[in-house]
Amino acid sequence: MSAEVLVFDILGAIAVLAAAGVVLARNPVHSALALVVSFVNVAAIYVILRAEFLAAAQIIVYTGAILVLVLFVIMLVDPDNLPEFHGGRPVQRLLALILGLALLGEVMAAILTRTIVGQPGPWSPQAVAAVGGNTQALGRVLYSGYVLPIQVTAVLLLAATIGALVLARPDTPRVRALVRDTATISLAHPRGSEMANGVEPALPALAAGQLKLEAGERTLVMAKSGDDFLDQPVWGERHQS
Amino acid sequence: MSLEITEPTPVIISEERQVSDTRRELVLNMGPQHPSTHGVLRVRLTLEGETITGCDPVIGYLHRGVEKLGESKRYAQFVPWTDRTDYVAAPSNNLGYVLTVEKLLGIEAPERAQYWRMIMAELARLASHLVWLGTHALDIGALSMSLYCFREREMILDIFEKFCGARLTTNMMEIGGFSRPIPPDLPDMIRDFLAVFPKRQREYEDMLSANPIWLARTRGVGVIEPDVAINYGLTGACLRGSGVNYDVRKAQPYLFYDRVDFEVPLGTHGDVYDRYLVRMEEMRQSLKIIQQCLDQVPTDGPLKLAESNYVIPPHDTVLTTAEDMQRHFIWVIKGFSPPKGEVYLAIEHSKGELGHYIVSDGSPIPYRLRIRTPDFVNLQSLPYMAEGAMLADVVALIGTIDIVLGSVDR
Amino acid sequence: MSELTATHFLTLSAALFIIGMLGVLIRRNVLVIFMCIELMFNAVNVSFIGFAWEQHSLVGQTFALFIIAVAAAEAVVGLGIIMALSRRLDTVDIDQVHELRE
Amino acid sequence: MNWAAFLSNYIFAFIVLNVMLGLMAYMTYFERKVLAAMQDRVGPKRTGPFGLLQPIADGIKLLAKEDIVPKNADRLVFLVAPLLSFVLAPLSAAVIPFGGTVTVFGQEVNLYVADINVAVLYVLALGGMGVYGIILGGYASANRYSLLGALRSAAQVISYEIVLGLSLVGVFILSGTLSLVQILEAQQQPLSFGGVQVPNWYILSQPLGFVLFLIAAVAETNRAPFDLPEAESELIGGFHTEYSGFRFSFFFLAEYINMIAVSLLAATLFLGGTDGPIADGVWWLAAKAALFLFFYIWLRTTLPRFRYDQLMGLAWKVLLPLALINIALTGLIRLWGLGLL
Amino acid sequence: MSDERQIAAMPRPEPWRDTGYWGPTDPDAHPAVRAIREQFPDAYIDAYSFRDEMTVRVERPRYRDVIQFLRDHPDLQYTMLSDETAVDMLRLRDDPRFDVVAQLYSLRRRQRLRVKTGVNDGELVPSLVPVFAAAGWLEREIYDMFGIVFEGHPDLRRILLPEDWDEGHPLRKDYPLRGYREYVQPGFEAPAPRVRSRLRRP
Repeated sequence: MSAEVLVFDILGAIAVLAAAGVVLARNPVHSALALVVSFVNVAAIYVILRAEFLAAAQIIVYTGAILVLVLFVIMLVDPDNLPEFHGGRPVQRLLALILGLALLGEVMAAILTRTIVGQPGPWSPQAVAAVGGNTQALGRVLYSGYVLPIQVTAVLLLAATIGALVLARPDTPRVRALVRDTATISLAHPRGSEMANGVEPALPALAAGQLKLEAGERTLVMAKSGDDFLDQPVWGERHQS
Repeated sequence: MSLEITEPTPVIISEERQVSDTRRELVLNMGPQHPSTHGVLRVRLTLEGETITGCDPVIGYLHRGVEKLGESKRYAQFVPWTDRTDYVAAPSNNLGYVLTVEKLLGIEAPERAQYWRMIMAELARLASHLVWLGTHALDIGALSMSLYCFREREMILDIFEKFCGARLTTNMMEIGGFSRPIPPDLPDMIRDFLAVFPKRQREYEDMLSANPIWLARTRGVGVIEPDVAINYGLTGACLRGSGVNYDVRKAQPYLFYDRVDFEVPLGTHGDVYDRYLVRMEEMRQSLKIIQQCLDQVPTDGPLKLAESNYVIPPHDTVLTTAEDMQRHFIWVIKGFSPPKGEVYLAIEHSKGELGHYIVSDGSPIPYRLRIRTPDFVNLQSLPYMAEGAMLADVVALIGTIDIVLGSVDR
Repeated sequence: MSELTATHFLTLSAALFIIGMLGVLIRRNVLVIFMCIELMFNAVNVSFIGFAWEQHSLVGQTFALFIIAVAAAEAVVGLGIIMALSRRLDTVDIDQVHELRE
Repeated sequence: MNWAAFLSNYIFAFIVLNVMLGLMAYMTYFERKVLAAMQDRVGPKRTGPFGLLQPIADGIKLLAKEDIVPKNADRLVFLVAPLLSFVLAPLSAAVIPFGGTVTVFGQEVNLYVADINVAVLYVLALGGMGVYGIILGGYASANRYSLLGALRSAAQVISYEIVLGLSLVGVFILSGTLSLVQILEAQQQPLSFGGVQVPNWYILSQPLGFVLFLIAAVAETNRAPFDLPEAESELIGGFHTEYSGFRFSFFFLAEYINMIAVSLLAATLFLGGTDGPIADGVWWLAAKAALFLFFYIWLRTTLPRFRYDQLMGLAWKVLLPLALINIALTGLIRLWGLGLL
Repeated sequence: MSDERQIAAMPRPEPWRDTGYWGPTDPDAHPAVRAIREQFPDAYIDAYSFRDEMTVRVERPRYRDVIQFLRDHPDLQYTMLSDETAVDMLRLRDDPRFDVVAQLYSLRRRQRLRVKTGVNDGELVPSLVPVFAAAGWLEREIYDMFGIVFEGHPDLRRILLPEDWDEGHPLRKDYPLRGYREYVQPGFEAPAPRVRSRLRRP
């Protein structure tokens, strides 16, 4: 029982138990947690299988992004009105269990009686180390034989992002300008507003709201005496002396 | 024409209402104990996601019934109460009340006293603006600003302490002038402050005025158009930020503001950033005013209108002359009886127009004493500014109105 | 079984795959089903990398990388659909989603 | 298995971890002192000489404080969440090279805990996992607002994690490796421009990458202008409002360890970790990391806080495009360099 | 020496120097008073000045119309409502018990004016909110302190006192200074002993 196998068995066992936990947990957040544990253990197994880059990628992409998104959705969807545990009719659960075990039996049979086909590939561990490590080797392989699939994946990811944006946008764009019904009178316009009958005053001088924010800072207008600017308050950028 | 008064809704911390099939609205309570509500102000916000759809400020947690008390105290006894309304700029409150009573009595303090009153009022404006700047910047995140502002404010409070013995509740202004002599080294102390402060203020502006994050948090936030500001009765920097030129010191000068040369800053966009610029400029103008007052104030001359019976006779002559002792005795026991009539006088307080309306029925106790504080009226514009704003902006909006709950609730 | 051989990771992969499949069949909460699909993706990755390790060739690892990319894209769109679904029907119970059925 | 190598490595790792925890404690003291100095006041000086025992005092205080667990909180998750962010934080110090190899008592000891091929990715992965501490902390405290606050903080961390990763790609292109030890060696060969010996620190060849990394690092650790959770707890409720006592301090201290770890990383990646003009050594690394820590505190005292939408807008609309441009430029320069060879 | 003789001996207060801040002190010469007299002959009661301040009394039903007229009048332009308050005239006169007082200010002409109207308990005063948004809280405070109800006010409820305050309106003259009942401070059985103040009300 070499150390490698022992560690592999432990990690594998935890991964499988965690996976079972995902299925059996009552609260989806607990199942998400179990999934995190399972993914981390699988990442550790990748390291044993000398695929460090993929281990890091797995943690960054799967646990770091996808599962976080799933947790977001679980929490935004108001986690307390959840369908009851398991949900399936008992008979359905039992049937699924039997089906699963049967499938497991078949696959195990296939695994044990298989014969290795084809000769080993060029990337033996020594060759990988010579190149400088798993990342460098993977980079060479990817960008020599698989450049096209990378471009296709890039397009796929772009399409997915756009799809997500479309789905997540609120249905009706929120009306930004709230209608404000304040009684507005105008200093410069003697007639003022007839608030009683809701006539909106014509404010030629003060087109309120069209506010242009220039990039630089602002200068204040200094009034020398109490009489300056009484006809026309300094408003808008007209007064940028 | 019956008008049923709406049943007061029970106080609920927060609840979510399903407004329509897709929009969920959240009612949120902010305050009254809240780090950035400048005292005990409570704001009920209705939120839709991040934007505010409704804002209802609830005040009254610091209501002490100052106006009711005013109807049971003699004119001179009420002065200490005026410190407690806006506890950040106490000399200005004293000045407002004392000037109104002097107008009712038809008397005027001697020239030297009026100059010293102007100096103390402008120092109070500086102290109030420093508290505003410190807390406003702290709410938006600049931690150190409050430390620097309060360091400068200490210098002003030391001047107050040397002048009248108290730092905060100054109770320094009396009807008819000052009864205690001016400490001889006070003018030099003020001149030192005038020499140091401009450099410190440039430090504040280096930190904030051109800071992109500060600009992002303040520009275009809480915009008030000039006619809306006038309609809401806003005064002080809130009104001048929108470009309306109304400063009581220029519009209806009192004391010797017409002998002093200073300018009134006006904003052009009426947002939080403009009000910030206006108040910073006001501080510089106050320095100019204090400097000119220090130069123009006569070094000797009476500080107290001694000959009028409305005024308590000066201490030194009370013990020597019989007539003053008798007047002192009557003044203390029965107080003075002003003529019947009503008076309203407004001064330019650091937060806006502080007006006192006194109705006198001829008795030594005012019949009605109404204090029009600027914060109370300015705070009405918070719902107008908050609608459509983001939640994180509420702290900036409360800061830009510059409220002190003592004078809002009275 | 002293030395690490292919059967180890293949059994692990099979076990994970079957658990994932059972989860998809049994559970009614669409989010848990989604997680079980991720589990199945992972199982496939394990076997790919296992063979890459055994065959001394990196082709398996490149495939695993592509699977991760595809799984990410699928997750994004899948969750988008789930969000839109739950916002309208206000439920995440897969059985109640049968508008298209009648 | 030569046990001697394993043992020496284990001891070195033990030393690094404890130094990190010690540094974390005294980072709180350092921050309060520098903050005070910048704000014209003195800072803690009552506990012990110059207030040096302040961190211990804080620790005891937090231990003694009552540890409240909300009634309908999810107990297990509530307890695990702070541990998650606290434990993950110091792990990223494992890949940082504190020096070359040193012979101690005849035993060959290399001054780094592990030289893994994907060191920087490992650090990014830890950053990715750190988000769980925030989300689960917000979820477990069963309070609607801390949940919303947690989701917003998590969204911030994820957005800036992408910018963090992309800003480092420039360095990988130049150094050709992800392992920090090799990146350190690549930075130690001085370049000579017309006889002038210029250290090949990546800050000189990757200025944009450096700036982007710094901004993203500050946002990643929820510090200074990006300290939304702190402001959140003022307005609605950040993810750690329901925590109290020592459990709260886990979140609080995790922030400091993250700061130290990121400062060490920045020093190694951009300022040539232990490489210095005169005698190379770990003190250079310490000096550079201290520089970054001072920068953190300096930001905190001066800059106001971003609003949430501005913060996210900055990440996606400004920093991300800049990072991509930086990668493209570095790639072109690298090709131009190779092409001409 | 009885105090009447004492007061008589006091010097006559010389009239307040004429600052012109409130316009001419002679009611007939004041433009606002003349405009109101000719525009609202029935609503105008009288106008008087004390010190340099000009006060106009108008009938209650036309209160809002007069103020809106003063605001919109091209020459007067009293565009700002500085303050609106009330005075309980319980002992000074009997007919209208309260006075609602509006202090107006003309930004354009830099002049103030005071408009007063009498109100009895239970009568409705036309609210100024449609004319000046500033009146919103000012009138809520008047209602809170005096119990005067304003007709047309969008949201008339107590502002300073707690919403469920059921002990009347404090600023009324018949409301005792210390309120109707003692509030026991939490943690103390009996309220603090009260010190009879020897202040004799005239």
